[in-house]
Amino acid sequence: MVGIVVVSHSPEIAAGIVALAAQMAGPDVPLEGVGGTADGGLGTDAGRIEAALDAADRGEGVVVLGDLGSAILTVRTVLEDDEDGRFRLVDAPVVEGAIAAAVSASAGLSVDEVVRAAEEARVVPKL
Amino acid sequence: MVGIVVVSHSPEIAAGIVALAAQMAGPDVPLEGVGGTADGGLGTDAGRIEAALDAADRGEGVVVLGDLGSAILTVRTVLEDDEDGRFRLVDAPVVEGAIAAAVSASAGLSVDEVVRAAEEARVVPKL
Amino acid sequence: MSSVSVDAWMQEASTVITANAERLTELDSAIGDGDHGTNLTRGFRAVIEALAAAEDELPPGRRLILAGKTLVSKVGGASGPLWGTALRRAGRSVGDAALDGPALADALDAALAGVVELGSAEVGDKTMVDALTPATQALRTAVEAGEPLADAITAAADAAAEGARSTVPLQARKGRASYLGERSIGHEDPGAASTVLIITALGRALEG
Amino acid sequence: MSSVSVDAWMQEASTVITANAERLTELDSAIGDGDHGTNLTRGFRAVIEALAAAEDELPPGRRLILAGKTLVSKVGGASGPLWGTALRRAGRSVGDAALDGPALADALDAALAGVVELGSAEVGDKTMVDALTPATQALRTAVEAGEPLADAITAAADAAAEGARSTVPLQARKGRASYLGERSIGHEDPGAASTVLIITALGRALEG
Ligand SMILES: Nc1ncnc2c1ncn2[C@@H]1O[C@H](COP(=O)(O)OP(=O)(O)O)[C@@H](O)[C@H]1O
Ligand SMILES: Nc1ncnc2c1ncn2[C@@H]1O[C@H](COP(=O)(O)OP(=O)(O)O)[C@@H](O)[C@H]1O
Ligand SMILES: [Mg+2]
Ligand SMILES: [Mg+2]
Ligand SMILES: [Mg+2]
Ligand SMILES: [Mg+2]
Repeated sequence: MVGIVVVSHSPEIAAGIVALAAQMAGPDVPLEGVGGTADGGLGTDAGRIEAALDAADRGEGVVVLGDLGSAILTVRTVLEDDEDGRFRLVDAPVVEGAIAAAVSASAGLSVDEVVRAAEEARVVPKL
Repeated sequence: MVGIVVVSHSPEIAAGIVALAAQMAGPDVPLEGVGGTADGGLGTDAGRIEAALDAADRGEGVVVLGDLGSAILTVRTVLEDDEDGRFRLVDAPVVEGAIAAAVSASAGLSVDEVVRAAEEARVVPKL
Repeated sequence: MSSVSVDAWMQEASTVITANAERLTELDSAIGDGDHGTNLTRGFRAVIEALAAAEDELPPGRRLILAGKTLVSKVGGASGPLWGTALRRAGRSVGDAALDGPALADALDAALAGVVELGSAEVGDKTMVDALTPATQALRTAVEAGEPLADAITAAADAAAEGARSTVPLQARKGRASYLGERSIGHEDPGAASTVLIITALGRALEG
Repeated sequence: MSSVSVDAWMQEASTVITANAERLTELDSAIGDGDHGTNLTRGFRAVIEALAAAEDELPPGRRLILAGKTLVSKVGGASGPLWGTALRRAGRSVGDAALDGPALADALDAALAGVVELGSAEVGDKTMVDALTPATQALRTAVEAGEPLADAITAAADAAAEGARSTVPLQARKGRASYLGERSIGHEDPGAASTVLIITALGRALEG
């Protein structure tokens, strides 16, 4: 199953997204949230991001979402040495994209389809 | 100044968005987050939403964002009796839209402009 | 001429929803977050309490509005604002009149219109609208044909049940289940199922 | 021929950034989240520690790569991945060679290319790229004109400072400050300001 990693500047946002996405997608999707700096402030922590990527990886690809540009920068840097494309960083709204990705992953979709679902969250109306 | 209310199914997401948006927008923007049901579960609580709307209202309009469709339904229902258009529910990505809205509000923009900033968050790339 | 008692309707709805809470929650677990039975059980219990605390002279329309407001404030899921709006709109339609056949037909029309306005669902989107729409139509047809209210309500409940069954093969396009895409196919919509119960409860709330 | 010592460069960068941390943080408070001074102070201190713990024989390129990795892991803001990538790319460019004029010119080119590839900023977007780009160009021009490395670095530092000043009237189009829209106008970009310090530090790290 495709895994999902959510990277936020805020530990609360990351934890809340994981709880909400897990409720929608069920318990089978590998779903990891990382938020905040190593000392608990608002920011990112490359070390925990790396650990989360490993934890979410079941061999079928991992889709990664970030909240702000600097989260994306950190993830990209962490992924610089990953050249086999297992980890796919998507530029999607972090809450809506993570839920769409998690639900798609739980349906057994491929990593390409999960990426597409996350990206489409940009345009899906909420009602 | 225009106020911002963030309604999430998750108390953590709501609190985290408020912390992040406040950091970006500074302390002057009225910024309220409401998450979870009355008993702390994942869902919405009309009573606390109503209180948050009041708390964020400084007379220049309040922009409201929700995470999922049912948050939008609850807000709409709470707003049913508000016919003077002070409260503006926008269909925007909740994290990205709230930050854009808060920053615009802090710049003293009008409620129409804050609504537009939140809506544009759908299409702004993260890098 | 017979009419529906608002308090009895809400009491019967609460009873039947409580009795079926587990099934509703199972339906919601399959394509949602598994809280629909709990949501409505909690909501209708609060409605009963609110009505019991209300003044006896409060007219039917106001009792429905109170019930609707209670659902909005006590139910933390989509069914709260949806049924809340439905009952408020029904209450505004009824006003101070008795809930006889024509008044009930108008009230259900108003309820359905409120639900559609709020949630933008159409028939076929796999929501409570798929049950409420045929129920409303069947009730009006029967009332306008001069059938007794009890029979009109039976026709409405049958139409609701038929509508709820029709949601099984559909893909959800509104609400939480819509996130599941094709995975929502093959399951009955929980909101349609509870709508059947609430419409059926009308038949046990007849007086006069 | 003189060359830059990686350890001395990082030590001098750490010193000057620590001394200017308050100013950097003030710049970042105006158009960002007010952590740029703290971010880089913490990051470069960790770099010094990492280099002190590294084997003495580790060649210059590897020392830069270690410094870059340390910044990535210790700085929880944009400047961590950006300067982290810059130093890693510089290190890969240098390899086992000494950081003489031509090697430094190539290293800065590689660093800038890495920053641009990572963050997609162009000159004029009001970022560190506005300082690093003219610095890189000035250094290469001076080195290719045969000027002493000390003078080439002075030219680079001057160009960086000029570039940083040029960010004042700009509207930010990348990074956190871009959220501010027009409100970012009238302030110097903190990342451009720290880039001036880091380039200037090269001049105090010359040996031979
Ligand atoms: N936009 C909508 N329009 C009409 N009905 C809807 C809409 N969204 C959800 N529903 C109904 O609500 C039901 C779910 O209710 P419930 O489980 O209580 O709320 P939630 O989905 O928030 O947990 C669905 O089965 C569906 O019938
Ligand atoms: N995409 C980018 N490309 C180049 N530089 C950037 C980019 N985003 C941010 N920066 C630089 O990073 C600086 C901010 O660094 P810092 O305050 O440490 O990070 P953060 O903004 O995450 O708090 C900005 O002043 C800018 O120079
Ligand atoms: Mg539910
Ligand atoms: Mg729910
Ligand atoms: Mg900063
Ligand atoms: Mg920061």
